[in-house]
Amino acid sequence: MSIKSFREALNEALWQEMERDHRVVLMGEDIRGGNGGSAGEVEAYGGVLGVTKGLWSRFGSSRVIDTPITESALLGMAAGSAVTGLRPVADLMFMDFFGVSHDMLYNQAAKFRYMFGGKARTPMVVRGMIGAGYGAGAQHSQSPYNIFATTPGLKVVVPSSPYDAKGLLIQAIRDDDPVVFCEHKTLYKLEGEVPDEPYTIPFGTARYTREGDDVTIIALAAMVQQANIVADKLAAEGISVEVVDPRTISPLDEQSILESVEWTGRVVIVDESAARVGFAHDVAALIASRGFHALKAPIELVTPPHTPVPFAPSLEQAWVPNAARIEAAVRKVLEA
Amino acid sequence: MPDKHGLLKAYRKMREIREFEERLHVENTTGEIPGFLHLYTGQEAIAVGVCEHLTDRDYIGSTHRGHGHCIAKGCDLNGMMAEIYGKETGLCRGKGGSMHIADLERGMLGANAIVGGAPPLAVGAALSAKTLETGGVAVSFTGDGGSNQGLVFEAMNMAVVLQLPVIFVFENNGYGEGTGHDYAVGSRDIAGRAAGFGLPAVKVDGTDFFAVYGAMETAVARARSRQGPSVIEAVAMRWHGHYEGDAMLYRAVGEVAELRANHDPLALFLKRVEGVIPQEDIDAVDREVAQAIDEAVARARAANPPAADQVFTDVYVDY
Amino acid sequence: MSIRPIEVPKWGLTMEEGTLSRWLIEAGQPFSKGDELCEIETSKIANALEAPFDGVLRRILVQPGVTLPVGALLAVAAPTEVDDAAIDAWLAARQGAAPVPMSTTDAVAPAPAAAMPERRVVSVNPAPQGLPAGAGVPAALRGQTTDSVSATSHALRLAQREEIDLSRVCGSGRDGRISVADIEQAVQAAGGQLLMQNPSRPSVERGDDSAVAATPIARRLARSGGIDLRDCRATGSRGRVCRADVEALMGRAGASAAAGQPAGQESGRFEQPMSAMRRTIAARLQSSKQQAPHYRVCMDMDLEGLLELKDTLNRAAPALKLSVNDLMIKAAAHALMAVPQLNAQYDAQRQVVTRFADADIAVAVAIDGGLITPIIPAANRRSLAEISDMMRDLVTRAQAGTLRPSEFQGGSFSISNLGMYGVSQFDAIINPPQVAILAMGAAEQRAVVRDGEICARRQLTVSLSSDHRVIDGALAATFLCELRRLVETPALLMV
Amino acid sequence: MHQSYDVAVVGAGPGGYVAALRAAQLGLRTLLVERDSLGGICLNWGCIPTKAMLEGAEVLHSCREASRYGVQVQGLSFDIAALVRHSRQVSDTLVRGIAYLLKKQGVDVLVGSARLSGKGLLEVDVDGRAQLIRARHIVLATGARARALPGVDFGTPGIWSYREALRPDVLPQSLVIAGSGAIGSEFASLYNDLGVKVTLLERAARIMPLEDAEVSQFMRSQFEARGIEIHTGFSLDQACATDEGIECHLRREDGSRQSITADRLLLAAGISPNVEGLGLEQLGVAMEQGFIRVDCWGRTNVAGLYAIGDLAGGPCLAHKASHEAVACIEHLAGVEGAEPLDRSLIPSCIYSRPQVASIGLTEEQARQQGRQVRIGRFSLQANGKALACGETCGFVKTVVEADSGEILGAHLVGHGVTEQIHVLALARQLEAGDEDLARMVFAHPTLSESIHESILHGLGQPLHQ
Repeated sequence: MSIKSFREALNEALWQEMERDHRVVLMGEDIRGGNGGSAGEVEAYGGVLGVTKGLWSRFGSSRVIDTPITESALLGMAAGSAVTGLRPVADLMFMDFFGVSHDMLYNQAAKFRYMFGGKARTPMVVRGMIGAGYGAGAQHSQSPYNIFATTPGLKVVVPSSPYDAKGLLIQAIRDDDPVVFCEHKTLYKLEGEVPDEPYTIPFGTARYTREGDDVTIIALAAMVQQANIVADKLAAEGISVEVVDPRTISPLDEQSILESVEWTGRVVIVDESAARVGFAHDVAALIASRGFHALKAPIELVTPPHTPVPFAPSLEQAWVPNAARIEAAVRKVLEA
Repeated sequence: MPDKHGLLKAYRKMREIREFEERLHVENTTGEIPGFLHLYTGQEAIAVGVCEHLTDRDYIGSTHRGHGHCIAKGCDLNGMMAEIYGKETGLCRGKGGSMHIADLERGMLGANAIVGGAPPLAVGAALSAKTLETGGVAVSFTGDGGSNQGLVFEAMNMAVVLQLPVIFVFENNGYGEGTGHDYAVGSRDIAGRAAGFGLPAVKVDGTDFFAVYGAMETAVARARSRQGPSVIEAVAMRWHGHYEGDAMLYRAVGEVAELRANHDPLALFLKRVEGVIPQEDIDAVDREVAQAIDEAVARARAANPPAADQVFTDVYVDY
Repeated sequence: MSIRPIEVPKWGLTMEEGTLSRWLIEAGQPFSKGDELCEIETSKIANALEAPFDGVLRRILVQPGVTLPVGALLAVAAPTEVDDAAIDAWLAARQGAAPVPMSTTDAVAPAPAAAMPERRVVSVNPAPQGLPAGAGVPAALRGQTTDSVSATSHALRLAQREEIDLSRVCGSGRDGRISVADIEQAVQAAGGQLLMQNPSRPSVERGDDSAVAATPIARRLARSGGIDLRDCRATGSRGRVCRADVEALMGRAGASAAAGQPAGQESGRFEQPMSAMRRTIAARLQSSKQQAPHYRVCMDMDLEGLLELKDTLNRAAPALKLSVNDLMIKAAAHALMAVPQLNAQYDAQRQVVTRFADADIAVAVAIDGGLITPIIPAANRRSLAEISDMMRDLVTRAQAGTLRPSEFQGGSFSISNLGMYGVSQFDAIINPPQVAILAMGAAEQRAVVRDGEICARRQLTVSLSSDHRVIDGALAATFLCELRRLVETPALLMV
Repeated sequence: MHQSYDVAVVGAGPGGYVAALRAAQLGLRTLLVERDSLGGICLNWGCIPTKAMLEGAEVLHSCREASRYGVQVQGLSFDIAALVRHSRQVSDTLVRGIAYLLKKQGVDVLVGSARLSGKGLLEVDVDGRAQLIRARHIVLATGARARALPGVDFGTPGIWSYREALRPDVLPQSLVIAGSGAIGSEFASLYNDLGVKVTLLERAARIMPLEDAEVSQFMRSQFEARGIEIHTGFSLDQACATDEGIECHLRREDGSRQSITADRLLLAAGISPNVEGLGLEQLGVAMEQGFIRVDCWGRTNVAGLYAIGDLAGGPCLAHKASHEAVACIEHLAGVEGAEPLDRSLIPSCIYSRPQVASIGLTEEQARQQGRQVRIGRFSLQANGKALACGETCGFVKTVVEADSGEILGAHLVGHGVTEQIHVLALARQLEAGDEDLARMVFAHPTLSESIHESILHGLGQPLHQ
């Protein structure tokens, strides 16, 4: 057990899984970087934010495959190799780029097993960054995990801590289904205790990052950190907040969500994905249909507005949900 | 050039495809078959000419017009027919249908209803073969319509970049749905365009089994010897419409009749093997194939549809 | 880490105990998951206990022939690197789960009586602090949950709060994960009930809706309908909750409540479904009669002195209206102080006897359609006047059905009196988890021999039913002797 | 009959029978003991039969006044025997109703005289045979009777209590009534209407001494206008039968004497509780000014013994007894939300002509308590409905606490005020203030509008005066 950053935890997970299983290959643009450059055989990037650093040096070009900027072929190659025996981990870099490649995930990988009568396995992982906060603009700041979660056949992981990141990534690699692994870019520097040995976290098990009696906050990724801030602040006022991090939104731990709602009767859902038809709306519908009797107040949603992610920091700060908005929502449900 | 035994085997495959498709053309009118049917008649020599070089460790990715590829790659006729009928005994247990017949044990990665879907997947299969050193190769079938898709270009580029053992077969059957090849393929030259990605590309007569067979022989040899990917464009007009029920208003009167008379791949094949294979052997194959197709239809019709609870199974390996 | 228990398994819903037939492996031997460890017989089957995990059998705690309840500890498994001291510590930590064979009550060790002054409970084995917790959990499910069980956070919390061993609960979730609903279902299936209440602010305040502005009618309606005014909209004038608001909420609540069907009735024959009270009485007393080995000890007592005392006191003070029953409660309470082993509760599941510093005496009261046992708490510390006033109040409110649960649940000893019906003597069934009950007949004039002379004296016959698992005959007799001493020298009650 | 009861009630008046009904409703085994007839004085000799008689007088009065409305009544005659018969019938009907209710609730009824023979023990003399009853709780509700005065013997022919006054064979020529409380005033009004020469004696300085002084003053002038002779500040020393009738010797506070002779003397100078023969002394039951001392729940100092109604102190009103009965039983049965009776919420009514009704404090009492009050008044002469009915005699007076707006008291005189008083009783119960009543919509035209006007007057916002 030692303190590691979110980024280090991911790197360690990849490293350990590649050591364990020769079928695990990484592919993506600049996961090594430097191919074909005049500097010769170097690792120029190790992933644009350094998650795959060092892996090429250890495992070589046949298992750490730098690709052209060719998302369709990347995901197609991942899907085709997964269904024929490899366990690829494809790095989409920014999840926003799913748009140019989505057929291979949406129509191919996600459907193989079902469409082929259960005879196919597609053990692939698609990693990518999500989230606003870095001034990356409208095409590099989105959190489209809600879109992946609508597709049956895909599993969608949205970790919020270094510990979860490692355990969930190892689980994703070992999982025999296609997994979309969403890494919030503002979390890479987040540090936490992470065991040195490999471990897995089963999908569909939520974690309560805070336990409480008065209000349930359901949040993902960076929003979990914001929710924790609110919970700790309100605890000082005697308001006891439970923070539920579903960790995977497909499969979704409905039980843990509903049990918390049953317990507190008041719910705030924080979701960076969308102002409409997002993860928050899905969970709200779940609670409304199966936990309505427990509700003491209307469900409160904290989402971005229905706009693209703006660029200017002042606008972006106004766009992304934060602790202040979550706190206001908690107070609102408490007063209702 | 295959030996006598190989020729008879190739003929049997082509005959199976022909009988299978023509029988579906008839059976489809009973209304028992759900969904769309895209028939392969007229292109038999391409599928068989390519797949005669492949074994079960090799993979093919197919198109929505995939029955011929399936049969050529060795898929079970009964399983295919039942799948097309949407029965639980189908190769995909009734969950795939005509456009998604797959048999991974035979190296058949699935018919693919997304036009241009197969090449990237074949690249992936080739990566597996290369990384796991199976000695296998991967083949993608794409139509002239699919040849224009961006992801097909991406796949060819990737295959060249990574030097993967993959062969991209473009079946130019003259039409993408109802739009002619001469209109939609801007350069009017699929092979020539492909060559620009930096890989060998040849154009052959797709109604000529021996032409296809020969081109594939070269391409497979390259792939297996780690010399990288190749492209084959094979031209063979389809006899039926884009889908069953297509009125084919885009085709000139007499075009199909002319094809049947002068460009029948089976007839052309038989002409080439006259004297090499005894007629009674041919007749025996014809009889046996007709029987096999009869049986496949009868079995498919008699089979049970999948139970309703099967709708929920096979989404995930584990969830 | 990973010291793990080997426990009596639950084979089938009805299994409550098993007898260890023989061990199939020896202490010190390693075993793998699925290996047969020992043979256990139940009333229905004899079967081998398969190892639920890999391990080394470190300590065998139960020898063949011993009968234990489901969940009781049979042995301890731990890796060889775990030392004996760690196992001892683990066993000590596993409160009260030490194997106490059912057949030998003598084995109850004279343990250090760790007094807990605020509760005034003295326990043979340290009792869990939160006595109300786990009250509705059947013994078959009680225990500690090991950390290897897969369960939701709330399920784990609930298990900890209610002292439920989750290894005895079937999980219905993914990979057998246990949910709160699974626990509720298991508890119900085993005949128990859980009170699911979030003790947070809304529940604590529930019922206190006095701060809500409401019309008098709305307030009254809400009170009678069990509606919390804070749940109502306030559409009335000046922002008040009005009648319509309360009724709107009632309508929603009422719509889901199904109308009861009248009981089937044929000519000359009437079917009457058992009332909830009847069912509870039936279940409790049947289980007591079946599980507790009852035996009775009877004794006659001379009542002259006690009756005289009663009349004297009643004459002297208007505020006193003492009955024989009141005096007997007081006498029994004093006798229980002298023989505290009877002033106890027995938890068969955990094999723990809890003794109480005060005598909380439950008195059986017949009411319409059943009976109820209101309690005089700490009767040993109360004056006769207090006992008498409390009894009159409790009995009246028992009839009117206005007792609160805290007034009739629990108790450390029971008295049942049928003297007013002229009954000479009868036997009563122990009121579990208590261990004894005193049955009183009528005070009767009887011809007795005193100093060699036959004379008429008012006499009373009492019969003490005791649970032989906990109370032996001599102890029961000792209690009755002490009771008789107090009854026949009633001035002692004043001391 | 059970051997023992949870509750035994002695006396079946409006306190006792209500106590028995409530106890039985709550599931308690209940016995009701009555030595005479169910319903007690109220139903048999008090509230109800007097109202029947008064209604007769009212009708007679209306007939006399009929010509004002153009109704000509000729050959008007009055038969006192027929009115008495009607009155008795009303009582009988109600008594039968009580018997039915008790039976329906499962109350055992025992007719006989009860005596406490020990704690929780009743000895009931049923037709000379003693029956022993055991009860966990015993509620005494034996009520009260007309108070005898020293020197005045109820046995003397011509000296009446209310019983005789309710069933005269013939109408007397003249009647002296000692006491001008509710009973005395009602009989004064009744017999005056029936044409009897009535003299009303009151020891206090004003008639209806428990009412607001303005009411007393108004009623005195009304009574005197009708020809009732009133002597206040006189006490009745002695009364004896002479040939001319009953000779009453009166004495003033200053010692001066006077005597009046009339056909009949009606004693209505208060009541005495029926405490005798109950065995209270043996049990050591504590008393207070002749009544049984009880707490707010009716509990005496003796364990398991309770007293309610007149026996437990005034005001001696049937509705007060009934309320005490319910509070007592609910408390001993542990009913959640049981509340003791708040005596300031009890309305009192005098069914004279005009009627008097009041609740709460008089103006004098309020001021004595040091409260700042605003007084509202309204005369029925300005009320449309009263004018239309020809019932303009009367007024409303409201006593309101200045700072809180609480209706401390209300005093109504006039036609039908015994019904109207409940508007104010309701206001007190629900703690509606005068501003709430000012906002309340009163139907027009009604006599009740006078209440509205009085409240408005108190607030300084009068509309019609």
